[in-house]
Amino acid sequence: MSLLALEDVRGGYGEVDVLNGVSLTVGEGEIVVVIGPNGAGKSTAMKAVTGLVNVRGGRIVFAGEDITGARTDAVARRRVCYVPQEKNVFPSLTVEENLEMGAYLRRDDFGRELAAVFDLFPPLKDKRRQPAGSLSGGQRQMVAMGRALMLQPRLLLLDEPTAGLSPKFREMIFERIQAINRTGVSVLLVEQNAREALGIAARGYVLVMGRNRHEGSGALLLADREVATMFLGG
Amino acid sequence: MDIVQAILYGLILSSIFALGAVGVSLIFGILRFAHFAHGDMVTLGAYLALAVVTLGQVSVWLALPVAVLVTAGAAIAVDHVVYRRLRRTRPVILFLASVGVAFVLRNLVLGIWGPQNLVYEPGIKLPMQFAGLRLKIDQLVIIVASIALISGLALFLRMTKIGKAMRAMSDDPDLARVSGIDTDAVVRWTWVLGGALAATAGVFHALDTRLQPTLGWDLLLGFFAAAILGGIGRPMGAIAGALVIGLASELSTLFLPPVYRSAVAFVLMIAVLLIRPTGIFAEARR
Amino acid sequence: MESLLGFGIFFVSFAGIYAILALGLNVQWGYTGLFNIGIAAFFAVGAYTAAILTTPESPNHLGGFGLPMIAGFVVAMLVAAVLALAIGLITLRLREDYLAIASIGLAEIVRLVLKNEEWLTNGTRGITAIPRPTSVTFFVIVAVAVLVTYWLVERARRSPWGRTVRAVREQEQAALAAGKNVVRFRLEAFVFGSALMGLAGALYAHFQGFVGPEAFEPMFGTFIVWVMLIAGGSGNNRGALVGAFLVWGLYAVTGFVATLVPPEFATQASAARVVLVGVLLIVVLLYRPEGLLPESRRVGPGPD
Amino acid sequence: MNGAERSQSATPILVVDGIELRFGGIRALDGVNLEVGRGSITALIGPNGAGKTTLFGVIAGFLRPSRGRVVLGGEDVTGLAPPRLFARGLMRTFQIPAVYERMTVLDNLLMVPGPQAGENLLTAVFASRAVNREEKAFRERAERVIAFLDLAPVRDNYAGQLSGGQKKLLELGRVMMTDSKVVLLDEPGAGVNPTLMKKLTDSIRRLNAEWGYTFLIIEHDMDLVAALCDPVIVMAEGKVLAQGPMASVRANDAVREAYLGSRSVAERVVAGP
Repeated sequence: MSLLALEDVRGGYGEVDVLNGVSLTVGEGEIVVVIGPNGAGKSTAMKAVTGLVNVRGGRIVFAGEDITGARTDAVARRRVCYVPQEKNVFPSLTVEENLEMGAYLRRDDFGRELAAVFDLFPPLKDKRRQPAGSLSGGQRQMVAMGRALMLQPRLLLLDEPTAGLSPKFREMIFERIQAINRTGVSVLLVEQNAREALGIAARGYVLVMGRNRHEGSGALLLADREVATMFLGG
Repeated sequence: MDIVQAILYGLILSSIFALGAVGVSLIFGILRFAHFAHGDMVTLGAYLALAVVTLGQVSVWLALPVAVLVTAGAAIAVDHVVYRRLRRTRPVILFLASVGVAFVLRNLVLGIWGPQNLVYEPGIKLPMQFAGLRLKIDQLVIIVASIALISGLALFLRMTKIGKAMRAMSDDPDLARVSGIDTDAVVRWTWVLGGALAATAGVFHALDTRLQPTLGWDLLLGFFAAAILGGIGRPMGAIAGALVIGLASELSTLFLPPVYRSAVAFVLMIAVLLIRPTGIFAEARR
Repeated sequence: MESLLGFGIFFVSFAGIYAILALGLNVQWGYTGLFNIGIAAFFAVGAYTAAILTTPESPNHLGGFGLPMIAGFVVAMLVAAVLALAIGLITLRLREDYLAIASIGLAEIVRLVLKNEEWLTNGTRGITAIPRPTSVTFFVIVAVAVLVTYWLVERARRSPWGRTVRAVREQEQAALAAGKNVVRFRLEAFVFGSALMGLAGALYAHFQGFVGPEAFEPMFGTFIVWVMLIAGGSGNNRGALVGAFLVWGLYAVTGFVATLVPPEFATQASAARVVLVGVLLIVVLLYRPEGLLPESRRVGPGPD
Repeated sequence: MNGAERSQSATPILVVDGIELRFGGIRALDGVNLEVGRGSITALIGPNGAGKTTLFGVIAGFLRPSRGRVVLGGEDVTGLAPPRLFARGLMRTFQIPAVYERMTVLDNLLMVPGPQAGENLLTAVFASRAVNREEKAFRERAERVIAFLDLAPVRDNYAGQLSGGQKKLLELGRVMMTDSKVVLLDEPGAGVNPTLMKKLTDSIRRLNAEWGYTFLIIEHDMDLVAALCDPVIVMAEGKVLAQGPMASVRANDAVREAYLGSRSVAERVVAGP
């Protein structure tokens, strides 16, 4: 059985539907990537899982439980941790406080996770007392991912973690995602950098116009002519 | 010497402005609207203390914690009945609703206690004299207690889990939800703190002057001026704003009729807005 | 019977004054989205201007011009407009909440001045001996003023000007991108609405024959006008009229009930009336935020 | 000037010269240089965060650059306010369609031309004849635009009730109400279904060829870009990376790098095509 399953999900913000029937699954321990042109509903599909979007049709199941329309903090309680693309840190809180907010639901000692995040993203250690708003884009992304890791997620939702980052940073982020995954965390990844993302993913989905268009293994999608066209016009 | 005396009085006023403005700023940061009923929450707190004093025959200092608790409870209740249902609408609608709440609160107070001036304890307290300056014990307590309370709040926001969650939600409500923060609880805490500080400001101001149904209303402009000067939504900035407004108001009495004290605060705020629309103590962001 | 008619005339005249205030606010808030919570300032300035210009000489305050009423009306509108221009120039380019704070501050300052500058206003004792036409004449004057005001604001609403200020209300950025001078339109709407409020003030002065600072407290100067507009339907001029008459009617009825209360409870009775108005506002916001008559969709000149 | 002469024109209508812009510590635009030829449909592409929309903000006067110049039709217009730029023939649309929600589709169109005689409050109230005459002309134009864009069924609906794609059409309709020389379109294709998309591209092409508008278009849909635009300008990390016809841009290594990401990680797992 898969860890996360979206079954024919429809919905959007306000009155307008952005999702017109999206289905996808993430298996235990898998990295799954969602690609597609802007406006295809990739981010919206991810937000639907977190309860930030009005779902008007279909079902979202996590670990055997129906979480369709659940409250956002209740989804986090199931250790589904979401990292938005923009506005993914609390700018006036320090780096360390940002990470503490990630552990908000935990009552036990989270010193070990804190140390692990600093190991994973060494630059953060020196900046732990700085407000996150003063960091560069790449460092913010590290804080954002670190925040999500503090809850020992079962499933990590990453929305374009490499958007606007330099190639060096991008490469590093992708490596870290693989490292996180190796510790047993399942990852659902929305990406514009299709090739790299498909490279690290077990499987991928292509969304167009709020619907599934293609799915398959990373290599398969990379070789697909239509997918290539979508991103570079052939 | 007059100047030093005016500064002293200015500090008392600043303390009261700070207690109210911090609440206004906190509520603005988390609930994203200008809480117009804040002045009348201050009034409510002051009169609740009076009720405890008269019914329980106790000193005002014993009545204060009771008034604080009941005001905080009232704030949560009003939020539950009115503001909560309007959260999805625009901020101006919430603001307008708080105008309605303000008039209801003020006139409940007026209906129950009447329009006349009241005091907690009859009799005149003579000020202490030293080095030509006059200061009553109560006034000293007001200044010291306000500093203690606001430092306490600052520590609360810095050190406690819920305090940090409040700052987080003020930064970004959606990201707070995503992190598993129960935002309803944060909202309740905001009203508890805002209400408690408002009630304290009310009791303090009534101690320093007298009880009057428009007591809080007369302070409201000062709260907003201080909060805006400090960069609205940044509670600690409001303290600096309150100092400026309080001191300027009292110092103005040296060359203007004292009745224009509150007008000075307002004119000062407009002047600052012209030069720096985000407030003088706000960091430039974005 | 006669007294009933007399009361009717009195009621409609008073409600008419509030109707003009509500129409002025509708231009500002309903059309343009300007949050003016200092209506009392413009109302009061209009009233005092008319009072000072039309009264005979008095040692107690500035005056002795003894001008005709019509001059009072015109100058009252002008003074209110100039005041609005000054405040608008300062705040209308800033965030919307700043106009709110600035306008309420202005109202407080105006009230302080009225109370304390005796040479100008005779302080709390107010200005008396303002020319007072008979109630029937006054009724006609108010009726004409309301009709003319309604005609003006309705024509403005249906004109391209009305369309553009609504666009400014809806989407400032897009209006800017379409080349509209957003600040100018806001300023015009603010000045226009405030001038109407000044006119309402002048009417009020002649209606009462007396002006004092209490009439311009936030409750009667500002707040009740908001309740009228929101309850009637913001953006809709007929809504503003309906709201003014309905809310004022409600208030008058409760006032009648209050006279039945023993005098020792007079304070409680008047407080209860205000509480009622406050609750009314909250209930409208919660259950019918668009008011009784919502903004009509079709605008623009031509047959409708 | 019509579409046939595009790109051959000697003087560019819009020149962006060394624009820099900082937000806080981040340099959003890092010395952007580009030219838009008179009568062209120029595309501006690049990964998210490259600074495309920010550049639009600078060109249209919504943001003030810390350095550099914007030259429109030979005149330096750097730092002019949006209404002034509009008066000089520059119109922009927004990524999220900025329609006037509580106004009808017709009114959304009618408010665009300017300055209108009826926008003067006194004229509007007291001199209705002149206003009505002018208004009649605007209405005729608006009706033509509505017919052109097939918006007739929703003519009297509130714009807030339109679908995302219809809002995009309405934005284009607002452009058609002006005699702009240069039009900046921010992602006209985002969230538009295929039928509307065809309508949209046809409209843009006709507006270019028949009405003489020059377009600068931010777009992620490469089909749309390939079909419509020449030349294509690629931005990444606040700079212009490449410009030229679509074919040459596609072949550019730096562009592939920026769009597809560095090949190293990917190639470790699968071989690229």
